[in-house]
Amino acid sequence: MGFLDRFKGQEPAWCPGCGNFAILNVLKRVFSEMALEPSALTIVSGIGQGAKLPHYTKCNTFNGLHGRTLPVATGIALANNKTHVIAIAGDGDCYGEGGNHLLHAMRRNANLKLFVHNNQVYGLTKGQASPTSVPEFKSKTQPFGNPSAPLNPLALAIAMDCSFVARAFAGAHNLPQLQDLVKQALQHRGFAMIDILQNCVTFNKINTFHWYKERTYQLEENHDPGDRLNAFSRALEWGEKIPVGLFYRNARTVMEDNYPMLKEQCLAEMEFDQQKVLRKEMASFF
Amino acid sequence: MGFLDRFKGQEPAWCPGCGNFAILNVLKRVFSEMALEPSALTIVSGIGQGAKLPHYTKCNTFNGLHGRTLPVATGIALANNKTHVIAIAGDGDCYGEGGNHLLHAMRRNANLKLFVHNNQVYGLTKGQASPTSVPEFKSKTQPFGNPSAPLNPLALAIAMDCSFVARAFAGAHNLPQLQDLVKQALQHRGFAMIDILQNCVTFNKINTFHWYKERTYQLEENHDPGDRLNAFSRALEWGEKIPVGLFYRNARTVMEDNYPMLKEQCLAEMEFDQQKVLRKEMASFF
Amino acid sequence: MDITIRIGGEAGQGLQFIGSVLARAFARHGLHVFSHQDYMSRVRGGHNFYQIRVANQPVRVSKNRIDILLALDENTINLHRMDLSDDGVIIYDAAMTGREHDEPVFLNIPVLAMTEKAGVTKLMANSAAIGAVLGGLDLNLDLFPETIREFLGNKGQGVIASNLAVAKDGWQYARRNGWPAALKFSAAERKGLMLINGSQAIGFGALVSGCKFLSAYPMTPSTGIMIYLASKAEEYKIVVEQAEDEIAAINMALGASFGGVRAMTTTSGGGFALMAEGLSLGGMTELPLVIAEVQRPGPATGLPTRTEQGDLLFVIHCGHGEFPKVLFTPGTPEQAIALTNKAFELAEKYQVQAIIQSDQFLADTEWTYEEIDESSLLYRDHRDRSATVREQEYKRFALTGDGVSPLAVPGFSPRLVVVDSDEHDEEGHIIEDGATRNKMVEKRLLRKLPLLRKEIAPPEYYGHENPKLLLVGYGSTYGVMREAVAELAAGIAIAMLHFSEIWPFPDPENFDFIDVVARAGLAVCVENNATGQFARLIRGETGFLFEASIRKYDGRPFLLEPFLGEVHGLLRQI
Amino acid sequence: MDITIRIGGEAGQGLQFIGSVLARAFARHGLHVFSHQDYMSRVRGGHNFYQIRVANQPVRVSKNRIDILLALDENTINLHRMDLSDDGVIIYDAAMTGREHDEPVFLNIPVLAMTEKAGVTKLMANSAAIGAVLGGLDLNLDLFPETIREFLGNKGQGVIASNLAVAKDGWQYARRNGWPAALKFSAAERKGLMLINGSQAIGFGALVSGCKFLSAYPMTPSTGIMIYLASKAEEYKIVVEQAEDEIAAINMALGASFGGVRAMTTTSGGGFALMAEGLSLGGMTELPLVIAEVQRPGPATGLPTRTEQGDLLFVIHCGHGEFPKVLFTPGTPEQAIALTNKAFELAEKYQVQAIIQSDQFLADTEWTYEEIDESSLLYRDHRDRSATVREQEYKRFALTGDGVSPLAVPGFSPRLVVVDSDEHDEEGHIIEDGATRNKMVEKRLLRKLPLLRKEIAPPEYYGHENPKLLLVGYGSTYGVMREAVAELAAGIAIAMLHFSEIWPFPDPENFDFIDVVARAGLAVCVENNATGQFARLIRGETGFLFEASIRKYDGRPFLLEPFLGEVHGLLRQI
Ligand SMILES: Cc1ncc(C[n+]2csc(CCOP(=O)(O)OP(=O)(O)O)c2C)c(N)n1
Ligand SMILES: Cc1ncc(C[n+]2csc(CCOP(=O)(O)OP(=O)(O)O)c2C)c(N)n1
Ligand code: SF4
Ligand code: SF4
Ligand SMILES: [Mg+2]
Ligand SMILES: [Mg+2]
Repeated sequence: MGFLDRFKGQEPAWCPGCGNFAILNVLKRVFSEMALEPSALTIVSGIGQGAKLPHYTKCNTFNGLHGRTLPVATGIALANNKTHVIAIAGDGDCYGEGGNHLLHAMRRNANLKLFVHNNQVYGLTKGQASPTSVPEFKSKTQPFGNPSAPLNPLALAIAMDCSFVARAFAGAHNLPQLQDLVKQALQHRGFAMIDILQNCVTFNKINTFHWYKERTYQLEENHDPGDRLNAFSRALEWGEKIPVGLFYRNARTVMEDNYPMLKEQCLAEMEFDQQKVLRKEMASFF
Repeated sequence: MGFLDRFKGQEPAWCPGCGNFAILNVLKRVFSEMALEPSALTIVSGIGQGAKLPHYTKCNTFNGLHGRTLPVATGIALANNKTHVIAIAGDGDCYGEGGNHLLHAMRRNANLKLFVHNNQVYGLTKGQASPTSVPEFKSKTQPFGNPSAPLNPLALAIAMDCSFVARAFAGAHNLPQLQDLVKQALQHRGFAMIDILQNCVTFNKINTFHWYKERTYQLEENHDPGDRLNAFSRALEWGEKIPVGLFYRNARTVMEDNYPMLKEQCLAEMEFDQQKVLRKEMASFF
Repeated sequence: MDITIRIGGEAGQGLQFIGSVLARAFARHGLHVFSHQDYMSRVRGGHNFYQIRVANQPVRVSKNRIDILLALDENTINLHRMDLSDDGVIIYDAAMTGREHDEPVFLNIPVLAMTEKAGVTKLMANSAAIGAVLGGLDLNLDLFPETIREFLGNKGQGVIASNLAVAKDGWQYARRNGWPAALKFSAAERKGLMLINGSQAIGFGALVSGCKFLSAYPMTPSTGIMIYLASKAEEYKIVVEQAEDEIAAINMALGASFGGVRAMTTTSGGGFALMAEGLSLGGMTELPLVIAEVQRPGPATGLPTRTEQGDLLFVIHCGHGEFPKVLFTPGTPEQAIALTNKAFELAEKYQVQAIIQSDQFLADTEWTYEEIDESSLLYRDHRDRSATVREQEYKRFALTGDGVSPLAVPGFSPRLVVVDSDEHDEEGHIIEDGATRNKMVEKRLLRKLPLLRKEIAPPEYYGHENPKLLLVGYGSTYGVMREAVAELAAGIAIAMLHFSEIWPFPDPENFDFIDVVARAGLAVCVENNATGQFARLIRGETGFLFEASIRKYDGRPFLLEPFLGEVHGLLRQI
Repeated sequence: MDITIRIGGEAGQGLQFIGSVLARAFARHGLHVFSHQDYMSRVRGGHNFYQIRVANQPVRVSKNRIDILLALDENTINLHRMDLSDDGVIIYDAAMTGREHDEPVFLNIPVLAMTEKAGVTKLMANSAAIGAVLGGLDLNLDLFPETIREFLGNKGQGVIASNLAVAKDGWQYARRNGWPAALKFSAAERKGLMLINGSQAIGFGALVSGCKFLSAYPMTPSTGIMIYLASKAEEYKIVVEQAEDEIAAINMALGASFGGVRAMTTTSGGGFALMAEGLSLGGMTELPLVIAEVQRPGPATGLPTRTEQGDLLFVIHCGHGEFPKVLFTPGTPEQAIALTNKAFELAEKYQVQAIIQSDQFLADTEWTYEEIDESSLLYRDHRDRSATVREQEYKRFALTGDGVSPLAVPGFSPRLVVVDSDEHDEEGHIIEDGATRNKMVEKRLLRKLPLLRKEIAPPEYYGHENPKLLLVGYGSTYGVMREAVAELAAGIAIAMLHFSEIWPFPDPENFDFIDVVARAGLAVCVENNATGQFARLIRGETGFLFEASIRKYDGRPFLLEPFLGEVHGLLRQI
């Protein structure tokens, strides 16, 4: 049975030509290449177009609130280590509504992966500016263009010392590279972020498929993801040329390891003996 | 009448020896050196020890909710440009509860100043870890130390291309320099952030006055605040030696300038002619 | 004449365009319109429809029975055919739907072919369809160009001309090819009518109330208000700022209000939930603020593009601690304009937060009016902007008889404006003693409450004085209750009681509506939710316990016929 | 014997230490204790006090009249002297307060001198003071060392010894220097009692209910629960994670619950407001969650370290859209333990959110018990952890008769657990059709409601069967109502009705408490707020309208004597 069947989900409600299809296919391919069972995957998402993804494949799913993907994923990772925990978010979801959680998820470095479907626009709500929209992006709610400067997710992640920081473009020629990054992320122990440039054919007429295609290029073979400063300088490249690939990686302690009680077993596996607790703790109040 | 009288407020409720006293005095001094009237100042703060500051001087004051300092300040700046708008926040206030607002305030670059009283602890709530607490910081809620890596506010601000990024230490030998930075910030048009290291004598027994005193040193005379990459690398210095001073500055467009309607007058000054609006707009529905 | 047109197809096929142009055209022809929309939370594909009821007399609700089905795909025909009236017609283009139908009810109009013939883009087929409907209904195309210009914006003359060309083609085709004679409007001279939907009404209400600042985070179905004000921002000098989240939105708006301008924020249930703490901050700082909460079915994300009245009790009781607030629940665009204006007036007069609660149904329904009464629309600047006062002469929270303290604007005078989220003294500085706390609670809450209550108008009564059946409701159920009463009045003694000013709960002093409800043969509480929140509110405020109710919680609005069915069911029980 | 001790001074002088050690020592001596705390939102300076009522019989409320005033500064003497009973005594150290008093009520105990003599740090003067009080009351120091060890923790033998030394010194001094004879306890043999405060009770309740995960953001007065569980985290393998904000706190807890463990979050009103959207998410995903909301006076920041019952209606109606929830309002630590356990049981059994509402007063008051009934404390794992089931055999939201669908744990079997904040089908995938929506609303809401209501115990009744005066209240007013009834029972027919299980509102089926209230000569609604929220709730749920109420909203708890005064006032009116 091919991966497309094993990981077949609901019929996607995306627009024809949407970059999300490519991302969905890459994920399915990686899952099957890694021979993962659907039950060994938990995908957490928020609200947005990209966030519908878990319904379009097969996995444990927590499709939560707009912007709250990461706290939910963190709670799952701390309670239950039996599955790969993947967070799927949009640029509005994760850099807008959920910005604070992103900062602190990077600090925690829990063992979960964040894939951001960054189309530089609010797709589901019909085309308002997102935190990554360019200044000249005009919309019904931004008639004068985006009054705020676009956020640079990679520079931010590197500044936060995120333990795995990558960018990809969900475009034909780039898919093998996206696939490779997703696999590396899943194999990385700790918090991994991939900012995935994804075209929105309906609402983003500036950063189109071709706009990305013309600009994106692969980081050099010899780029050293261990060099934080250099990674930061490469993260600042955005314009005529946009580098994609693994910018930065480190081996920081994973949050779960800072909790002594998580050493042997995950919380969800633990037995609970009420009598034992009662006997000892009731006495402590006397 | 000396500045201490002109800007005298309520009796501070801080602990004797708290670093907040130094910050308060520096602000009063700058206000009077700049010959500002209390009514020409608006200080917005959240909830925390540092956030009590506006009550301890004389100024227009919006002492709002924990973590919500920056949106309030932004609303004031957009509505009314008749006063200097200063936001006072704690490290928990601004990097914890209010982290998302910090990101987006930096993107907006509205004309307001943020002074963070960073004591690397939650003071008012009696000593829990803050986003800047060191890993070995233990407390009643962090019995195993801080499980999350400390946040580096300067690296973050530089990654967000914040238009004025500085660090100071509220310690005796450093006060002239803090004073100078505060003055520069008030003269800078745009969003300025000063992360002020402030000792908490009661709850932070690790990062004490002397801990800061021994480590902080002034950035070199020839440090170029225009060099973003270099500023970032200096921001990563934290340990035996901690640089203080103006790390980074740029001349990005100020948000107010992206709003055509704010060119001549501020909103609060505008007249409103209901009849005019009624006549024209009612017709537009026919 | 009273004709219902349903336009169905996939998201992205342009039925929004067809529907709005038709509704606008009808209004300009002086015909009354009621339209509503049913769409999925997706941008392309799926199935959406736009329904327009057009008549010679005012109409206030949608019907289930349709006379004209304009099908942009085969799916639409399958889904909606059963709702077609006996002398109805199904308009489609076999080239578009991919299937030919030869039963008499079908009218195949080759709109795609028309665009080819005219050598214009396929998109313009929608204009041909519009032309066909207008032609069939015997309405001319004189107003067509200026109407589509509004929707196509700065597309230039050429585009307008081509659209007009294909529209003419469709117009003639429909007239020549057996359009049902029953579905025509007499060519009488009529005065053009005003057409407005619920979102525009709240936006317009804010505009004419001097709103200068809107900070909001986009959320369906509230975004329309933000879009309306953004479209007026440059001309009327309004700042419309998209916040990073709803918490920022309400805190920014409070900042702007502190700064001295009339401010507003808009959202739906989930976003409103995030504003709960900010609401409480507004209560403590006594800053005027207007909030529009446009409901959709919950809990959580629920059904993002559909309708429900599920947030009533949440909104009334929202915010920790105790502070006064105002809640309005308009049932029509006309009420929405007046109540948004009243919200701004009361918010500033009493320095409280005034909330306008709407829902997706009201937000998207278009209504027509001959005119709207402007006389009731107030604008009084209650802020103290005087520049002359001395610093010592001002206390932000001065204890006054009515609990309202002068609200000065920072930077306009030597006065210092100090507000604090902590309990505070008259100057606005933190305090902890019980005596001052008591004074402040009395000032900000206990003194203002009765005054606010006096400002609240009683519910609207319509129908028989001694009704055998009384429909009681609030908000967007206005239209269906009103038409049900009109519809059944001939047969039985029926009436309706509609609440659009709901909190503080109206004082029965002038109009004893409680007695009215108690005296009615059977009082029926009508709500678009599952738990009967309004009935619970009424019991809490009046002690009256409803014995009967009509509820709906499938995310859809009440339609006339099924609603009449429920009423008849209840009548049989009496 | 019934003695009230008030210890006053500045924040940071150590009255917390003195108070808690004394309370603990009394309990160990088999004496009943009731203590409460009054402190400012600052870390040093200002004025705080810690009040302990110690008696031979159970005590449940604080008094206004005090017998022993232990003054750490002169300010304390000025502020509290007027509350001293006739045969009371004021203990102080002139060297500390800086002023000598020679009136007979003063007893100057040179605790600072004692530390000097012993050559130990001034801090230990507090132990000398503790010793003095114990000595004066005729209680030995046998239990002193182990008691202070708990508070001084791993400070080592030396420190304990020195503290004991100065304590002995104080002990003797008080006995030798004219301690009032009236203020002594008989040397009877007594069994040690359990001492516990409201925060510990909720924390302990969670611990014995198998809570494995707590995510919270610190907020006074809720932080004590987090601290209690953090102190047990390592031993009982609980993850206590400080979230970046309250939104993260509730979403993390829901994530952990989805992950398969019993989870909890704790906060106060402002933080709870931020959780409103998450609450609604819990409602839609049907995930078990327990929330402790510990109230303080609002609105906004209000009085952060003080007490109020101002969030009742907000919490009951919190969250957009409609979903079931449970609300408990314990009045004592004993109830708090039992109800926290019941909250975990019901949350998991019905897959809903159960909220325990407390307040600063209950959180900080210490009570003593001879023992607490363990038999009622349940632990049933309602999750389906079976590993054998096949993928096809599971639907997260299977439509069942009682509306409760099996809750599987992800990764434990081939089953896929799918939850969605959007409306969904049985498998958990997004849907938009009305029919499925109706089924899901009926499953998750309408079917569960009556079952939940059956689980709710009726209110507790205490006092005369046919009361002339009936006190009705909920939550932390338990103690004051209960003692008022005891006090006045001799004089008049009086009783109390206390609600600790409040939502869903109890069914009067088994115990017709509505009739009880209606039949009472005068029913008085007692609440620690300004607007009478509980009275409004009662009217909404039962139709009963209270004619009399006792309310308090200055941020302080009810004290016995002033409360009795209010009751007498009402009696005169009858
Ligand atoms: C609390 C809340 N606020 C607002 C919304 C409305 N909303 C849904 S998706 C979305 C933004 C979508 O943009 P993005 O996250 O970039 O996802 P995309 O659709 O572009 O993939 C918004 C504002 C919501 N569902 N919840
Ligand atoms: C919504 C909300 N959550 C929590 C709190 C409780 N609280 C008050 S101040 C504070 C943190 C104080 O730390 P910081 O911001 O660093 O200020 P500091 O006291 O250290 O100066 C917290 C958690 C609150 N007031 N509001
Ligand atoms: S709107 Fe944009 S992001 Fe959404 S589905 Fe369509 S193309 Fe994709
Ligand atoms: S607790 Fe720390 S921060 Fe707060 S006043 Fe005391 S010393 Fe300053
Ligand atoms: Mg997007
Ligand atoms: Mg701090």
